[in-house]
Amino acid sequence: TDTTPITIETSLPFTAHLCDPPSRSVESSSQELLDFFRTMALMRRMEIAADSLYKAKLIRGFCHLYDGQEAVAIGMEAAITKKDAIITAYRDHCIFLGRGGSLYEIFSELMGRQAGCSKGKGGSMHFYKKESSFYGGHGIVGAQVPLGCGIAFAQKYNKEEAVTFALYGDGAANQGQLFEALNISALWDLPAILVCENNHYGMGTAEWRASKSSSYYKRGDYVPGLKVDGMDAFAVKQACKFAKQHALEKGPIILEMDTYRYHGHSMSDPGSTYRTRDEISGVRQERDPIERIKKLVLSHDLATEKELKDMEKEIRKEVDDAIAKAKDCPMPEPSELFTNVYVKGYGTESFGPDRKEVKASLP
Amino acid sequence: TDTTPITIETSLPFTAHLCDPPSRSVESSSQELLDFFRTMALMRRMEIAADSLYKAKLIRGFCHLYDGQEAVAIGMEAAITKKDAIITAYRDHCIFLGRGGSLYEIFSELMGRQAGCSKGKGGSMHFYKKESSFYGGHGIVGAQVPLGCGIAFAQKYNKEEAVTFALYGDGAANQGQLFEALNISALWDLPAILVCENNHYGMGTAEWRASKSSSYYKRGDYVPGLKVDGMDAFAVKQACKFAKQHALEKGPIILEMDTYRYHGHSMSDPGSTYRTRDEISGVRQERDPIERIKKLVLSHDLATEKELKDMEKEIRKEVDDAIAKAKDCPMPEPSELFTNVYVKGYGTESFGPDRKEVKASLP
Amino acid sequence: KEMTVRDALNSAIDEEMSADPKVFVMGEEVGQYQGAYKITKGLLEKYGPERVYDTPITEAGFTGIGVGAAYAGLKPVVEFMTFNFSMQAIDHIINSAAKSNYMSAGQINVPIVFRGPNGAAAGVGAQHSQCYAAWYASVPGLKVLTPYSAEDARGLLKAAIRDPDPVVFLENELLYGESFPISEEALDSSFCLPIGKAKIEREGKDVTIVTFSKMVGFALKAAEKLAEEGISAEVINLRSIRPLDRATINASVRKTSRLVTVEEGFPQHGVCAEICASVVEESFSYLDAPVERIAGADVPMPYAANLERLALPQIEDIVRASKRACYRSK
Amino acid sequence: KEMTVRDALNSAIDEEMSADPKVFVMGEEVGQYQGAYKITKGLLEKYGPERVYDTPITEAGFTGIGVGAAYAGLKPVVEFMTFNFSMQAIDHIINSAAKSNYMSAGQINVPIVFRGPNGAAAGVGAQHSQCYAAWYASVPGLKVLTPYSAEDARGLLKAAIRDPDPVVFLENELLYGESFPISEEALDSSFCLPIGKAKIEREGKDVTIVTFSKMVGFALKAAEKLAEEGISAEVINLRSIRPLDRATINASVRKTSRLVTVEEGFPQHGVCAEICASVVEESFSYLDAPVERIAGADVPMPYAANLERLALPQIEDIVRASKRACYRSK
Ligand SMILES: Cc1ncc(C[n+]2csc(CCOP(=O)(O)OP(=O)(O)O)c2C)c(N)n1
Ligand SMILES: Cc1ncc(C[n+]2csc(CCOP(=O)(O)OP(=O)(O)O)c2C)c(N)n1
Ligand SMILES: [Mg+2]
Ligand SMILES: [Mg+2]
Repeated sequence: TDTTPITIETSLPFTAHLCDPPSRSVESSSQELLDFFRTMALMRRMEIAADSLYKAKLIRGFCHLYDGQEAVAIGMEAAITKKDAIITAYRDHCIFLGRGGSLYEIFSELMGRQAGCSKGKGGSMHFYKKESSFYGGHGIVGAQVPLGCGIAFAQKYNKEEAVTFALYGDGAANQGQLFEALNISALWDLPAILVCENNHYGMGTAEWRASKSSSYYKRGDYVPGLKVDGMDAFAVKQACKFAKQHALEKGPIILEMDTYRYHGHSMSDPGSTYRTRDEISGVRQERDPIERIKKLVLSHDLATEKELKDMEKEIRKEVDDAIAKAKDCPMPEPSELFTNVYVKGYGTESFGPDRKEVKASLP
Repeated sequence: TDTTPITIETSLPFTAHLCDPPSRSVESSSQELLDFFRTMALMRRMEIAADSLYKAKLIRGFCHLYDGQEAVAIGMEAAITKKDAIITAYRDHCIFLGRGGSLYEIFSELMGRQAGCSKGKGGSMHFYKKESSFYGGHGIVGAQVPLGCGIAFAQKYNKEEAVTFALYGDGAANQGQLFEALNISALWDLPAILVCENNHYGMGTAEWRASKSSSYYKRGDYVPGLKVDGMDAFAVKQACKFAKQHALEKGPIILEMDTYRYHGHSMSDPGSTYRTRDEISGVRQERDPIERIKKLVLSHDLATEKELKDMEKEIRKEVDDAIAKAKDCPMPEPSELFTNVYVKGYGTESFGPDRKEVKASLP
Repeated sequence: KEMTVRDALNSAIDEEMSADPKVFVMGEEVGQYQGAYKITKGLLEKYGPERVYDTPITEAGFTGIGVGAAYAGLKPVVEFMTFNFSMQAIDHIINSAAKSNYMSAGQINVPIVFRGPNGAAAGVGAQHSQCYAAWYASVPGLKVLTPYSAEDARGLLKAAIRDPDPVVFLENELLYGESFPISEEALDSSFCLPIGKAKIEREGKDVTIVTFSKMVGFALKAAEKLAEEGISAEVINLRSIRPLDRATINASVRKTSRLVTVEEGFPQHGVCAEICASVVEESFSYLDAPVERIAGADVPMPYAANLERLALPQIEDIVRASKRACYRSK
Repeated sequence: KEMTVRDALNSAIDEEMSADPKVFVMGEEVGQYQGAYKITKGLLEKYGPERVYDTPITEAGFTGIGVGAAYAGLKPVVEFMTFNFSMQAIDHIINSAAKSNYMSAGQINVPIVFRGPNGAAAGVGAQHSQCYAAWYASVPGLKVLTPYSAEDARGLLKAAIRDPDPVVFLENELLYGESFPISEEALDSSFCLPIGKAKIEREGKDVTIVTFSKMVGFALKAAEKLAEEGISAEVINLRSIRPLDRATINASVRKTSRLVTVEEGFPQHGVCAEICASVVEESFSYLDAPVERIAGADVPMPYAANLERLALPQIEDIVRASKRACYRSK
């Protein structure tokens, strides 16, 4: 692998609140650039495939796609280690992939199969990978932020020199529990990094209709913050590195990632009633996070257009294969209905809908 | 009554956040000065009497006293009308008195008697006087703030040109629902005035141990705020006047009242384990809100020391009489157990502990 | 004539808004987006932003504001996108809304409606599938309504909005699109159903099936199957969980001597348990068989389709339990 | 030897903190103030601020932080000053704590204890008197414990802290100062009581009285009075509401054929209702009389002393109901 150092300038300067912003020059390597391209393209392809599976009724319920926001997942992952923890909301497929999860686990979970990362019991919104410090996958808007601060609490308690990134949306940014958790984190100097993925809409509500102040990086008041171009993976990487250092030394910090979701909020939302098609295509043309990396790859002569096309073909096949395999995977055993309710069930009885017909002794 | 105008200078300048502070010169009159003295002395005496009644076991449960903080109740009331609404937490006796409630209703409620302002059903924390827009009396820390914003919502909805003052403590100031309500109030330009009565302790916790930033007047971030000497009734009056104007024209504003409670948090708290006796006596000597008014009365030759002493004697009698009367007042009728559960009970059955013995048809 | 539950709810709100200027609507996405499930469709356009409020995603804050507005005499209709999110605001529903009239000895009544989809939808997993009927219905000061049909939806929602007390109005997402026959009477803008009264959806003499919301449909289907086997089941649609119509339930059981209770929520301390207790208290000597209970499985809701099915009551569960109650095997 | 419930709780936390460095305490006023009810007295001094955390008055925030810490393997003991305030944090207890192990198929277990006084104290009014036993015990994924005596308090709290699952631990303020005899065994630091097992506090043969927490004391006093009148009552202290020890309850009822259930909380969908349902389901044919229920009155808690007394179960209510169950009048 080619690890020749490359320095890349972020597209935009950082805007800082109560801190000095990091440099715009980001250290990278040819390998990293190519990796960024590949992983982001994989994420994109995966989400598009999930869309099709949903339309084919193979995925049920809610399904929130991440396409458009890939640079956040990628840049964050590039700045940290697997000892650093991540927690997010329901838009969690790509974060899970970034933490080392496999396509097979993802598609199996989405289709409710045994091999799913939550054995089919969680569904789209509830992915986890504890071994690489990914704590989910949460369905209640805002709840993951105090939870993330709690993980940071444990890291500090255990003197682990690691930090936690708690991701939330611009809609979630108004949730009171976020302010409560921030105050406690600041009082206790927890290594918590609050990452506001500002994709400018919470479901169908534009940020300015939900937030009196949409300067999310400043909403911590007494907590420092940084506004970051969330469509630029290198800006994200730089900001996350900076934030990690800050969090370890001084406690919590907020990163506002200016980003965009191409899809509707979830599958029932066409995503086009509260914003114009022009707005969406404008972002695609001017700010697409993959295109940006692609241009860098080409301008640094790290690959040809052809090679990138081939890579994309490969990715497509990888995704198709994973889907095919997942489709073959069986649904969970009926007995799984009663597992994992508790770690220790003490052998007490649990019941199905007709308790005289279906009963289980909890392990 | 002597309504000769008098201008009084506030003890300290106001500190402003995102607004221009009001003038330090406050318009008053001899009558108002004397009224302030009388009402505050009455409040003080009433709370001391409640303390004794509690110790005599005539008051049960929680009982939160207001002595030390009287200037807030008085100054606020002097700036507004009874169409303007007030809502507060459990430390509500003096607010109720300020809104026109009687000592008899107060002591009756405290002792759980029929003539209580809540017919003995609410208790110390749950006083209300809807006819003069006093909405309670709430036991859950912070809950009264969104409720108050809701009352402000109704005022705006009904085009009433009135505002709502929602009072909360320095401890409550960290509650997430406060930030949620503030954001909504700012988005909707509600005439809500959030009054943080910063008495520097939430139960046994000093403000700096509970709040990373104890600049409560700035905690609204994008919402303007004013820091006020809450021991100076005229500063409070000026600030509330200013805030009312602001709220009607521009929406929410925060007033931080720098004040102090002399008593422990509630009756089980001696109030001396987490602060020094010196601190308490220092405030009493240097900042007591009644002493300040007394000095003004004397320096303006509105009454002699002797006249004020007589007034205090009168007040003492007034309080004693009300207590005697309240002690004679009977407890609620047993049938009251089942009234007021609903406005409309549709005649459905409700039950006592033994439903085969005690049943009621709800009116 | 037919009407969907969605249209029934929508028209009920519309009519009450038009009848009473104090009625207004608030919640997430209720205005410009027309409601996450389109229950509030068209209201923003018709009544404007002074009557229809899109809120930020801050349930505690906006619920508190709604309750405060009700203190001051307005009549808010507060939508929770689903009742799962009402947990963020539950303190206001219980402590600020349910208890105020009592604590103030009648000074502060709270004419508010909290509404939205409750219980299991399809494939939405553990955090989005809980039924809150038993929780809310345990609290004196609240009224808790659970419509099944379009007529229920219209009649109960209109009654809820007119009611001077706080009402928790539990809808079911999977019923929104269902069509039901609807009478002329029920279409009239004066139409209201009485709060606290159950409806006998089908008369029968061998066994009483008591349930609410979506499960009423299942119970009716079960009753048909039972009829084929010669068992005549009476199906009671509770409509109101609080007040609970103990009289109607007990009268039916005194007639049939057998009781099957059905709910989708968790079983322990659920609606079924209360119905059983009520019948045991009032009609013990009439019971010819143990009371049967069919409820959601005692586990968090799994996502996988097969497990989800196992976690929820099915028509055959109701049939089986009814036969057991009648001492018929298979 | 005697011990107060307060000392039992305090020593249980102390011993578990000393045994396991992952155990820590958090809550409002638990440190420097020694606890609003002094349950955590001395812990800050002994274990320092890295094990004992005073939190701001922000239940949602600190509960979420506690649950997050448990996700990461710590063992938080979270105090709610009273369980009334747990409503502000209930979403984290239900959605973040109870359901995580299931949703993650066993990846994220949540070894946390939520504890504090629950239910009615004396004269604290409607917002500070609610019992949450039935609500929490309805939720799969939670364990819900309700100690009565000092032995219960020690044995159950130690078991709760060691347990790998989320435990809701409901204490009673009015019991804190009560002294109970305590055995040497129960004083040993290895002492633990089994979760999910009820205790027969008094054996009897004529009627079974099932209850928990403070009402166990009332039931025992009622049993004494009943004994004077020749009725032998068996008193069951549930100790655990979830898992519910259906076996012990049913075995007792099969012996006595009569059941009286007692709780302080609201009656509808309460703990009593579930016990009734369980016995009707499993032991219907053994029942010789309707199941009797004694519970809190179906009203918000009034402040006035006389009304408060009428709103709560009294010993004479239990006696009366037991006699009714035995078909004895007066
Ligand atoms: C407490 C709560 N309220 C409402 C919802 C329904 N809901 C799910 S996602 C969402 C919008 C969130 O927007 P944002 O925080 O900006 O995140 P994004 O979806 O844009 O990533 C809403 C309202 C929920 N899941 N939880
Ligand atoms: C949500 C909630 N948590 C905890 C409590 C217990 N409690 C009552 S008052 C209080 C302290 C509040 O302090 P502050 O807001 O400063 O008001 P003050 O008493 O000083 O007026 C606490 C912790 C409560 N009533 N509600
Ligand atoms: Mg968003
Ligand atoms: Mg204070």
